[in-house]
Amino acid sequence: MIPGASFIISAIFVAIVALTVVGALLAVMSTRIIRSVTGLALCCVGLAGLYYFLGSPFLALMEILIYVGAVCVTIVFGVMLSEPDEPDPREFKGRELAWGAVAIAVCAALFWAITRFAHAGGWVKLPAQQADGSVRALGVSLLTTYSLPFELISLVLLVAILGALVIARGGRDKS
Amino acid sequence: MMIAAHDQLAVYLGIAAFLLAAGIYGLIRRRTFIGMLIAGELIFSAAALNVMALNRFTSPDPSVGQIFVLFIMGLAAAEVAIGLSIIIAVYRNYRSIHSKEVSELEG
Amino acid sequence: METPVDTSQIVKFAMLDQLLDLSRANSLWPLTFGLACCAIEMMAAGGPRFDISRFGAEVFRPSPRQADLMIVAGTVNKKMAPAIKILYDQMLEPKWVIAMGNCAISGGPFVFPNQYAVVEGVDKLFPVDVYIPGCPPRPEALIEGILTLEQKLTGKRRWPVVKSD
Amino acid sequence: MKTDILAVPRGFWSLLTGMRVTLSQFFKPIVTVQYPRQTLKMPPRYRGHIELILDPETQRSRCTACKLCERACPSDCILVEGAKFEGEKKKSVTQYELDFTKCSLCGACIEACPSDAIKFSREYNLASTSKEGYHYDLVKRLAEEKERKSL
Amino acid sequence: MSPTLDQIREHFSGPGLALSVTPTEHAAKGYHLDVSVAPAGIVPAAQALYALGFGLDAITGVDWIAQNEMEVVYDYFHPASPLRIVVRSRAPRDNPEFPTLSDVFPGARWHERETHDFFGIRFAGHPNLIPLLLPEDADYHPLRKEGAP
Amino acid sequence: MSAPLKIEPATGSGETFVLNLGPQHPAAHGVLRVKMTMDGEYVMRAEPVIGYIHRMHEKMGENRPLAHFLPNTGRVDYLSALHYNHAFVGAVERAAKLEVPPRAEFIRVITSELNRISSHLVWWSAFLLDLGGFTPLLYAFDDREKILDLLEGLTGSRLTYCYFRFGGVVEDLDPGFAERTRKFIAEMRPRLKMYRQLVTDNIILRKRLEHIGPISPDLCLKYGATGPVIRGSGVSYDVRRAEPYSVYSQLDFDVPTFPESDSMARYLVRMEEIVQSLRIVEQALDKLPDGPVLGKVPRVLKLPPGDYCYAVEAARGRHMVRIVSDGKEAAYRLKLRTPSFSNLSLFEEASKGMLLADALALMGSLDLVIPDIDR
Amino acid sequence: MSLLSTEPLRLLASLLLIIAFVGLNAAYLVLAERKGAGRFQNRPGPNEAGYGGWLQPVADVLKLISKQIMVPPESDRLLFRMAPLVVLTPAMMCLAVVPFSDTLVARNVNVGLLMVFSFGSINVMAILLSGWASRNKYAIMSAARVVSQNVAYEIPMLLVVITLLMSTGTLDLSEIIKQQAGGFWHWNFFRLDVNPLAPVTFVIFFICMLAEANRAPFDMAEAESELVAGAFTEYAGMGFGVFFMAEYANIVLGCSLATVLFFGGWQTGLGALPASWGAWKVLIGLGFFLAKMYALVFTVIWVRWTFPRTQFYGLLNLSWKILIPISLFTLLLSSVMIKLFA
Repeated sequence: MIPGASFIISAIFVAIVALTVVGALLAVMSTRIIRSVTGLALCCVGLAGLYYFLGSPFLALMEILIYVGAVCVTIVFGVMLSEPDEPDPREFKGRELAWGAVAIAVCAALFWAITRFAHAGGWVKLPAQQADGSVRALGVSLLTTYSLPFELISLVLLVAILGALVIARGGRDKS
Repeated sequence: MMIAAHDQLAVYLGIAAFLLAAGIYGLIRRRTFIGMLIAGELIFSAAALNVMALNRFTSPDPSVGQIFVLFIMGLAAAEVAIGLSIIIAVYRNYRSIHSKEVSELEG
Repeated sequence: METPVDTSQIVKFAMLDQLLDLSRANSLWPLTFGLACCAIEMMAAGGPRFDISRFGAEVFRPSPRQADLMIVAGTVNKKMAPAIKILYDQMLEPKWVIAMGNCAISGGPFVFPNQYAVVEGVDKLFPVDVYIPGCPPRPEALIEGILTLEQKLTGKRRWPVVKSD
Repeated sequence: MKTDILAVPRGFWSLLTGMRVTLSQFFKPIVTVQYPRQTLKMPPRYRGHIELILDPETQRSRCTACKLCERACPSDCILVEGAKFEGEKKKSVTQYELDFTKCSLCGACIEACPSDAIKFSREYNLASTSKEGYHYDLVKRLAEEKERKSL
Repeated sequence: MSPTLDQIREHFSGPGLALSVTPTEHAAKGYHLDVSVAPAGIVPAAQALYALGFGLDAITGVDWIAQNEMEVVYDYFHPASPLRIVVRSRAPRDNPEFPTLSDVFPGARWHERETHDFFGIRFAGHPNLIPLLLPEDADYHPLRKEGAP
Repeated sequence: MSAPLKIEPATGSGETFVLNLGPQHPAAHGVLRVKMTMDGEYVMRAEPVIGYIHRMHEKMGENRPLAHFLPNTGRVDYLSALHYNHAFVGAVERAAKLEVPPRAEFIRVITSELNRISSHLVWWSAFLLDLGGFTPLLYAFDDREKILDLLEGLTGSRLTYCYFRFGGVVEDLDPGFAERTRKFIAEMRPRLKMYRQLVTDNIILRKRLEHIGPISPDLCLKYGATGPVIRGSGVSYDVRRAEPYSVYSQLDFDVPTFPESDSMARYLVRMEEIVQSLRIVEQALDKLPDGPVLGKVPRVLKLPPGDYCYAVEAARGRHMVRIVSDGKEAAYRLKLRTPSFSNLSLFEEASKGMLLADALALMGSLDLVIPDIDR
Repeated sequence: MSLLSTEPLRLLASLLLIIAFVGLNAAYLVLAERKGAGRFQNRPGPNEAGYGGWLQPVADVLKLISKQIMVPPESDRLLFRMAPLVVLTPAMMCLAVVPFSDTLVARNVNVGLLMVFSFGSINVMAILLSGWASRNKYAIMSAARVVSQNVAYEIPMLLVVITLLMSTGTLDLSEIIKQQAGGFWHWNFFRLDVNPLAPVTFVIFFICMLAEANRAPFDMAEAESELVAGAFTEYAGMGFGVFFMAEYANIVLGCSLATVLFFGGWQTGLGALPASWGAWKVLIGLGFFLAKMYALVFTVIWVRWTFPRTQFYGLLNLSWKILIPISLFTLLLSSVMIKLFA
């Protein structure tokens, strides 16, 4: 290993975490809806990086493919069709602060719990897994152990597609 | 050997918690359906990240978590499709997707 | 609209300035913008017989934001004048204008006492760098105009001067 | 149905035919006349701006300042003045100004000229950074031409 | 299919429809029939010609300043037969108003707008008689013979 | 009789928006502005706004002596300048009862038809440019240069010819013109075959034009659309046949019509017209008589009072010049009836409910020259 | 840490190399396109800037850089500036997994193919953003078109790739190339025994690639005659230049992918090279790879200068009514063949 490699890796990790956090903040804080979609996309790219660090390049790529390539694009399309910008946030200043405080409180509580739990050695840390990112194992278990959920998910997707079609078309009062 | 940040479960859980909080905040704060949908996606992501992290550090089988996350992604995609179609249908009828206005128009 | 940046103020190095001028002169992207008869000769100049692309000037950009050169090819009338002014303003610095044809230079044959429609020369609307007379000028004249513009930019002419017989 | 299915390969074939055409052009020589390096020869009837003809016998213009061209011009771009010099039967031109920026190259002046004193020049590649140069003083140009010829 | 000249003349021979119907030499004038109508007769004439299969060629105005009248000239062509009809009508110059043809020939809308641009002739019933060729705020009628616009 | 088109303001349903095409837009072929009310990609209403290159031709016709107006005619529709020359000198000759020598008439026909070909080639290339095909433009311009060479050798100019005169033409054919023209015709025919292979048969082009923008014969009559537009609706109307002028009655040619009425039909009409024009030029060269090219014309030309029309089949359709004379040197009223004006006026009705790309294809198939509309 | 490369520096270096490759490619492919267009049209193309026009890209780039920078006042400034960055990165990331020759690959990922597709999907997002951020009607229409088009063409593209994957059984690009070793009849394009419609598969792939890269005849995004300059209408100077670059980077990527998937990547097609040639083998492989890739790039240029643009709905119809059925059919056919004969 080249000296400094671990430093570079850490730097990359920090950058990815920053991307996730900034993306999430952008997604919920910005007034313009198109920016929050962009925030979501950034956040998903960051998440993909996290999945990569968690030993699953496959998931990382799927995250990008599904979230950035499909979900975000679909949402932008929805934005184009209805063009919704958030109402002026100043109207809700008071409530805004209140809910912000609640969110911070939840966040803080969770952080506290996690840190306490971690310090208490709550998790049994296993040795690093043999995760080579191979898709084969994934595929095999999808078609054996998890075949029922797999089928269910495909059913859900099918129903979702059909439902989306029916709902979106049904709303059209004039043809 | 120094333990790098990316090798710690708590870091991932912390990020997931942050995403969850952000998602909840957005869900409450947003006035439009699309904004809520985005916040919802964040919550999904938080869950997925949690599952993945726990799987990576505590489970012997590497594929369980991945499959779970895949399912979550599938559900999220389905949710977005349905959600958007509802939004478009609502927009067609009410010319607005602000949740408050829509509920007022109903009454 | 932001104020145009005078790049020569930022870049003080003579060498670099010259290099930039040379680059600009060799990459004049005209605005896709034809008015009348001369526009056809402008197209002909892009055609295979004359091929304006040899000077890197065949990239006709339909958006004024990406264009460097406005070739006013034809008559400008009073109804069109505000629109053409907007187009000129939308182009970004550095930008140049070629008035192609007699109409663009002075209103050409459409000028008569008490005329009510024609702008008598586009230089009344915005500064013009090169004038190409003719009704319409031949495509060679347009190419010559681009060479003249290059000469104006870089201060020297890289091509032989053609004397008509 | 059958025609629908056949339409796909047929359409594809038409695309291939088109590509064959462009490819065959790819290998043909270029037709460009690369202007400043190569030039086209203007035809004898080419119409540039007008010019006074230098009469090879008398070494001066044949123009008698009859102003027919001035009157024939649709766009009023010609201004002729003449004067009668001592010992000459006809007037001769002292001033012949052409505002080329208004000219439409119709040739009416040349057709109107009774003494064949003007012709179309063959300048086809004019371009300049100022428009003042297109107000030609044809008498001066004639004098310059005479000087060039005599050299 | 295609109408003959006599048929058309017959159409205009009814009382009150045309003021005068003059056959002309095509070689000398460029049209076959010169019909003069009162402003009220413009639309019936157009309807009759449309029923016979004629198309609207052009509408133009003429400013007869000496007679203090404004004339509008309607040209019709026939796609199948070599026939060209001219219908003309006059109104006093200080109040030039004619009925619009746009209900019979929608193509007349532009011609009428142009004629309004040039002469200030009004066409009653025209859906939007705004300047066509002149700038939107133009208040002059350049082809009127009073002189400069 | 169909119901007339109602003009109504675009309703503010919220889903439509106004797209302002032009006055500078690549598909507008000059300075045409089209106010398009769009519903997504669909054109709800497309209202052409013209006058951006109005050049007062009619005013000049009344201010200038007839001979001084002649150069203007070549600038109304610069792509078929000679037809416009022809209509104007024809009207003057008709009014003044001038004799035109037969050789001049044949030369007029030859040059006019060459001009028609070059005009159609420009249309073809510009149309394909609208459709996104760039290379055909270059091929067509290459062929067009050959025609321009022929005409430049003859007339001295490339585009805005001022070649016809009252009573004939300025100058006789230049030496070698006939041979060069025959050579050009021989070269042009294989090129047309190439055009067909490259473009006309192309599936993408066919998909883009077939069944797009139908214009019924009735619509043509209501709006006065002529030329390839009406012939593309299956109506065999051609001024060269309907009101034979010059020596067209002595020449054998077909008037191509296509009953499909769509953009493809108009496309095919023009392509076929190029073939017919080549035929006409060939015949006219064969029949070209000897003799003078300019008849006797009085020095100061004054027309007898009256109202005179002369129509020609220009490249875009019926072009008519009406001269109302009061016996003076200049016309009392000069009306130019231009084909593009009428052809464009039907665009608003014909483009209703079309996709933007199709509407632009329809506009291209009308073959517009904007100064011809605005005059 | 087996997943994180042990050599991040090497990765950085190769990224730099790729950026240089993409930049040079973009610049000189523009020149090649302009000169190629000239040749197709019987004219020389740019030839006055430098000897034979070789400095033309330099002039263009310098000019674009020195052009005034302006963000339109109505636009969304942040997104407007971000879009050019977003559009270029995915193509570069994808090129990192393309094996240009034996062992000459920036980062061999065993899910390389998936990586190309997932990052490729970001491209849509970028054009969408640029179009939306410009707040220009043409740009927004163009953005909407791009989305429908790319979504429609991703499906047949994935279907034909899946058809291929059934026979290769791996997502690893290097592995896919190694499977095509030997004579050229081992290339997937000629593997009629596995997929009798293999050439059709390639044609579909090629068409989809053109559509995904927004190239003529599918250049809906920048349909000049309709939408002025489409999503890029408001971009000027280098911002526009980056979109230009990204277009060519996408073409290079698409053609590289086609080379890898169908034409054996760096395989010579003449059988294995002698082992004694050592490092030369890598270079020869690179040569073959580039030759095949640029031949495909030439075809892309050739197609552009031949056809008119398709109409938008015709384009969607082509995908939904022709390409998807055919690719589904090839998928079925090929799975049957594999089940029966393999």
